[in-house]
Amino acid sequence: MTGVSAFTPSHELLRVAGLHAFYGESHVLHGIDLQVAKGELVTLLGRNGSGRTTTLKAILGLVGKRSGSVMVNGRETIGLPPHRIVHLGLGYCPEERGIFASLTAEENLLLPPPVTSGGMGVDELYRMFPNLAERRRSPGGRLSGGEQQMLALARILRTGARLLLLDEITEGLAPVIVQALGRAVRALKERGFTVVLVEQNFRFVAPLADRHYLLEHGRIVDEIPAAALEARTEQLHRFLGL
Amino acid sequence: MDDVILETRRLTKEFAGFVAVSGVDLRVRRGAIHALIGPNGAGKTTVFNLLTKFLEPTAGTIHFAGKDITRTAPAAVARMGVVRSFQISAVFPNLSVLENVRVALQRTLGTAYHFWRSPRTLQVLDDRALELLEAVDLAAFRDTIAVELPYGRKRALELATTLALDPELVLLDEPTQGMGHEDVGRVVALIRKVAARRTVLMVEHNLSVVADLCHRITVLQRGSVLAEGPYDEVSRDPRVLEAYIGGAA
Amino acid sequence: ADGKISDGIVKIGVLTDMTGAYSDLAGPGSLAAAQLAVEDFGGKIGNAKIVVVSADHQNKPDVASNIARRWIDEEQVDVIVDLVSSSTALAVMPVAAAKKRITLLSGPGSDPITGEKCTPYNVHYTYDTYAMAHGTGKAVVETGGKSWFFITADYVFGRTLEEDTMSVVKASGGKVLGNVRAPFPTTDFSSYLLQAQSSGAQIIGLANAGADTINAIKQAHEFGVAPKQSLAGLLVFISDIHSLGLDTAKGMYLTTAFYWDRDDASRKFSKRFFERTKRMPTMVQAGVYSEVMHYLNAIKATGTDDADAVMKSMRDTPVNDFFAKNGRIGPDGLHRHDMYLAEVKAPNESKQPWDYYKIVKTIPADQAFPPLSESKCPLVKK
Amino acid sequence: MSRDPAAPRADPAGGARSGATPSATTEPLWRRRIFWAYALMVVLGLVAPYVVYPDFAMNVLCLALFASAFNLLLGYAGLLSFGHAAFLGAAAYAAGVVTRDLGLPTEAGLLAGTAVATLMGLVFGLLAIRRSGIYFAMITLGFAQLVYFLAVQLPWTGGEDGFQGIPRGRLLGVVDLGHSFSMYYFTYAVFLGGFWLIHRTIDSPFGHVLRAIRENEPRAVSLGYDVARFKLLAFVLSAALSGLAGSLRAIVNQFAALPDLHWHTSGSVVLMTLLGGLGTVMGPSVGALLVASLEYKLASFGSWVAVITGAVFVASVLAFRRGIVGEVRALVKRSF
Amino acid sequence: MTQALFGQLLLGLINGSFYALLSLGLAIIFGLLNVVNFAHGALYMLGAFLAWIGLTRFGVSYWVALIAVPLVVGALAIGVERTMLRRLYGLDNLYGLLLTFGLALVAEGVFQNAYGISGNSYPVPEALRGGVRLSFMYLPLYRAWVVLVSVAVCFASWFVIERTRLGAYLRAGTENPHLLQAFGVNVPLMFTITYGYGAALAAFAGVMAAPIYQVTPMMGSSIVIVVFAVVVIGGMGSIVGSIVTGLGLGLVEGLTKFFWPQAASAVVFLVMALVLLVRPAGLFGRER
Ligand SMILES: Nc1ncnc2c1ncn2[C@@H]1O[C@H](COP(=O)(O)OP(=O)(O)OP(=O)(O)O)[C@@H](O)[C@H]1O
Ligand SMILES: Nc1ncnc2c1ncn2[C@@H]1O[C@H](COP(=O)(O)OP(=O)(O)OP(=O)(O)O)[C@@H](O)[C@H]1O
Ligand SMILES: [Mg+2]
Ligand SMILES: [Mg+2]
Repeated sequence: MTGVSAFTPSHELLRVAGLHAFYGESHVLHGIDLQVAKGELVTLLGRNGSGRTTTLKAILGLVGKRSGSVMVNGRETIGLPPHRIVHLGLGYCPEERGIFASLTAEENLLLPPPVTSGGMGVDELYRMFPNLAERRRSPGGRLSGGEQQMLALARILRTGARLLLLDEITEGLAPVIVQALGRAVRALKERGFTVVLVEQNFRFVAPLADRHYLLEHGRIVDEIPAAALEARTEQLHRFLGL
Repeated sequence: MDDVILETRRLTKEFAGFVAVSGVDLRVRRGAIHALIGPNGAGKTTVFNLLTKFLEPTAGTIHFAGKDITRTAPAAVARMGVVRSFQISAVFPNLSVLENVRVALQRTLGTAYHFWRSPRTLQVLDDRALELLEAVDLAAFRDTIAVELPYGRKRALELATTLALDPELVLLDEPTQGMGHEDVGRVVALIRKVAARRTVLMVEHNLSVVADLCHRITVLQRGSVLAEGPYDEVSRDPRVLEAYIGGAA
Repeated sequence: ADGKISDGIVKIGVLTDMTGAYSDLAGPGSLAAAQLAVEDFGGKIGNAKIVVVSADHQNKPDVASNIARRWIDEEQVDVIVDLVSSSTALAVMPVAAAKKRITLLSGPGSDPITGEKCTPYNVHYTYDTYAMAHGTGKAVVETGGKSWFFITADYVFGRTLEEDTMSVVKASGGKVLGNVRAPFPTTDFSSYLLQAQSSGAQIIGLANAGADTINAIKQAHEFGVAPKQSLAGLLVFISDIHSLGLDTAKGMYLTTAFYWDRDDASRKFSKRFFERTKRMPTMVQAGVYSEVMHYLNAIKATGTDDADAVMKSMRDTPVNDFFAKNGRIGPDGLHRHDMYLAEVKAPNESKQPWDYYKIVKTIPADQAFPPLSESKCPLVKK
Repeated sequence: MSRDPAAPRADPAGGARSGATPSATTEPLWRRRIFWAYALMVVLGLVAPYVVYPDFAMNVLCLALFASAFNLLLGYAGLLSFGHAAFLGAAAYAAGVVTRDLGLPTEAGLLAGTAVATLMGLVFGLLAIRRSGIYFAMITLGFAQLVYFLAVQLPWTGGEDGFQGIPRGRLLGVVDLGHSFSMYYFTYAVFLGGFWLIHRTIDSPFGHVLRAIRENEPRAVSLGYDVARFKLLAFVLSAALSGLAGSLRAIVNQFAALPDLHWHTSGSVVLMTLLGGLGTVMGPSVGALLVASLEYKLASFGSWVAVITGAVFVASVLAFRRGIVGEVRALVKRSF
Repeated sequence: MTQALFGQLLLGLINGSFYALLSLGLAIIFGLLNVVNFAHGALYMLGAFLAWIGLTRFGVSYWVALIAVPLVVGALAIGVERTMLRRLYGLDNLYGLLLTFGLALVAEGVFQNAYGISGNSYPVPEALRGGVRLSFMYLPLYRAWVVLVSVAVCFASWFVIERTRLGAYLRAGTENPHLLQAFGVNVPLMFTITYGYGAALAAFAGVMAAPIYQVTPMMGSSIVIVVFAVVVIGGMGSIVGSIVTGLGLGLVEGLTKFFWPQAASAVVFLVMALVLLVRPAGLFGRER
């Protein structure tokens, strides 16, 4: 396990406190508290509908209504519109991939404006995901599910975001690709990216993560550091219904 | 039982110069659970779309139960007994669970165009609809509006709706995608139950599900068939290992 | 007047287009004209008060006939005035006639109003298509415009106007070099004008109305039709000229039933009208004043508001006022009176606001309007 | 906004959907409410000519039928036609030709008008039904314009004069419809018939499939339903009933005229439906009553009809999309 | 005969350039905001009217109006977008259509009440008076100007949308505005500007039209339906489609006016029916 332990008082990149979120009239998050240090990789685990996606969206301000506190790099963002929050260095890879169907693969890749300097270059990304290079001129909507997933990840790596919010990036992908993604995420971590990962695929995240938050019904119910994982696997499996 | 229910010959689909499916010969035996796997973009969904006529093939033929269906309209293909599910869940969101299933059953009454008939004439279907809901553990939700169901239940509802048509051939596109583990188990059991009386062709990335369920596997890569055979054989094929499964599976 | 006036009130309903396509040539101005007439009459006949009500029919015949029915059944309206746009007029006439109420039309021009569709309780007061066609056609040929090309709005009104004018032009010794039927409505007339120009005709007859006429005139100016060719507008109101401006419209021929600056009487009325509305009256609005006056005089003369008696009196009495000379209302309801051929002045000839026309010719009533013997109205005994 | 087919589609019927269409088997309470609503409507209709002006009431009934037919298409099949005036108007002319020029009885006029509209619905539908959403709206608008231009130009329509002098005739050759009251009750009977048919259609086996198609079209296809045909049938039904309304109106008013065919009429039927409550059974009728009253009342006020109509449009889109009936229903549901 | 034909084609092109300008604005607004802007005709009318009011009340010249009026109308439209249209995003696009339809009624009604129906004349600007006598026709200078300017404006707009980054944002924003915003793009602002620009284009066309057509409150409502048909034929939302089809239909209409004038106003709709039979998504439209 590389990286920083959960309790090292390193620079804190994200601090969420008492976050509530609503879709219309339904109250989905009931006071989420979590912290992510710089260079850390944490996961949000939980069953379907436990509110993991919503947590990511709420951090970005993409839910109907939210309250509480979300500090990014020491800055309170609760009152900011999403496009301002992102410029604090966030990158978001959404659950349904969010590829723009009418833009070509390459236009999709080039679309997000840089949020900091130091994003990866297009060539580098094409080397990382060769399928994309091949399909660069196709409309995004015509890409296969897996191609779209790769594109969605590549897209935010280009912007120079240092805090990545990734939602189910292995969803619907062939095992080879999942492995490739695993390598990619590890590489990112080594380069100092901070990652919040939402995953179903526990096998995928277990070797990568520093810490795990467990969510249930819109609340954080537990926190498991990587070191304690072995000991608590049984409990975790029960929790996730594995 | 070497009875082929679905057969494609040289099935090909081009999109503006890009060949998504090229010369696929697929033979699905009656009563089998047949899996179509392959890396992303291999053309699996496209093959499904061709089989159900949501797309027109560029070349090649499709035969179902001995009949050439290459030029048949999508709804007609469905009426012949080829019914599909979608990669993204497909329910009628604002109908109740019962109504979802009933809409599928309704076709059997032959009154779908009868705009002058009373809704009461549909009540005869309720028993059968409940039976189907029972089979997928949804009977308790009969009056819930479908959109309010959790994801896994939606897939179950979709399956019930598919079964309502009593199809000969069921096409399932990633039936376990996006499901929690408990739901996966339920769906696998369900598919097995379903397959007892019919043929299933499914696309699936979850190899444990494939290994568990499927009698025969076709691996697609870049639009062509890479390998075909039973799971054990295919999963050891070095080409498949390289192109799809990877080292660690 | 000894209580022979039903319910002791004479109620005049001005039913017109307050906002739509005809609101400038009729509309609020028609209402003002009717009110002026009532004031001038003294506001009373004997003990009976005269009241004016008004409504906007929005050019929709269903709205018009509904209002007419309600007015007659529930509000005891005695006479319905103006009814600009022939579809509303034709819709209201039978409703009123069935209930023995009088309609005094000033705005519409359609011939069937006093032809196949005539009613015994209707007066068609100001102009009709025939008058416009015959007036302009004959008079222009006589002043030297021998060869014609028509730009015609392709619907019943336009075609009637075109055919009538053509036959008059031919009968008066002119030639028709061609025509083009433009869909109605049309905003761009350039290609039709091009065809008219290449025909080489002296006169381009515009068998259309309203916005179509205005755009055609405007674009004729743009494409340099003058001075080689002149326009003849077959249905043009002074409000149209006002909005076009003299520079654009100059030199055009048109027929009108009324021009404000024709004599002292017309000037006197028009000044007062202008004070009210800040516009000079169109022939339709002047017609409304005149017909209301004629109607009130008939009640006064007969002492009753009974429709049959009033109609008889109106027919028997000739009209001679600032509006009409030698006016007579026939059994078909058509008011035959003198019409005038006018030429639009050039900007330098115009001395004051609204000084737009030179009256070139007076067209006597018997030439302007169809003779009774040719009437298609079943009420006319031949 | 999103074109992702998986995204929940924004719902043109607003709150009309969830719960508004209970499974017929489970809610006797709902049935009873509908019964009372019907009863109230029937009674109101019976006494109406004694309260309001019969000719006005007849026009409202015709418009209400028109709007209900339109609602069948928009509210239940999710298809916005912006050319429905074509059916109303063409049927009116057809009824006029049959009764005035051919001298056939009133009933024949209604049949002819309905038949013409049905046929037109079939032709337009075959061409337009392949597209949905805004395309469909624009295409129907285009076709309606064609019909309008035809009516302007054809010699027998009377062009701008309108098609005047349509006789009301006698019902079954006996009852004189020239009389306001007999005409009213005849109109009312036709209205009730049409209204009942629409209501029945919505709830029928056909209506159920239609709703399923609106909810998820590819899924309906994969269940073996030929969706184009269902939409076409809905379109033709709606056209036919609009035609019935149009021919009835021609006989009531005794003329047919160009404004019936104008695209403003197509807009106005949308307004009625929206104002009353899209996708509700009663809404369109309420809306028709309101819009007609508005036009009627504003007539004596003079000049601001267009402005006020426009403002009502804006207000109902911004503030109460569910329409009057929809809002009332939501209110009732919330408070119980 | 061929000479006359030339003339007709040229005139057709001139009309076509109006269609192109208007349909371009409509297509942009539809393509990006998914709003069918029924108020487009009213904005066109507003453009012409403001030019006229400017000239007669304040002595604002044509040249100033050509720039200023689109700005004013654009600003007005931005107000509409901020206060009303914005609240309808995410709903069925039917509501946008109905809202703008209502707004069009209001605008036309207000101007009718204020200025009457017959309208007013706007003089051709001094510098563009007169014309040239070509071998086949007399071409007013002003009309030549109209074609040149419209084509230039259309091309510039097309370039921005299809070939620049801003354009890519706009197209992406149509599909999934929330996500685009999650990438750090100020989407609400983008939408506002887009609507303002589309409206400004309409107003620009209005100013251009003022010297040719009578400036009346209803001038937009007759043209807007034709322009809708143009957009449908071109393929809704397709920028190239709307420009090419606009010009092309102008030509077709020109020919019809020559060979079969009665059908001139119907021909657009006939073409629409034909095109949709063969290509349901329109000439340049993508099947969705
Ligand atoms: N747009 C929405 N409107 C209303 N409720 C929503 C919406 N999106 C999610 N929810 C509800 O919020 C809850 C949390 O959803 P969320 O998507 O965050 O779950 P998740 O943990 O990411 O699960 P999944 O595995 O399904 O992605 C669920 O109950 C869901 O039904
Ligand atoms: N309509 C289309 N136009 C152009 N290309 C298409 C179209 N549909 C699919 N493709 C391309 O065809 C290839 C096969 O796509 P398909 O969706 O069938 O893949 P798949 O095997 O289902 O992949 P996944 O497992 O990721 O869903 C992909 O490269 C895709 O980009
Ligand atoms: Mg999720
Ligand atoms: Mg797929």
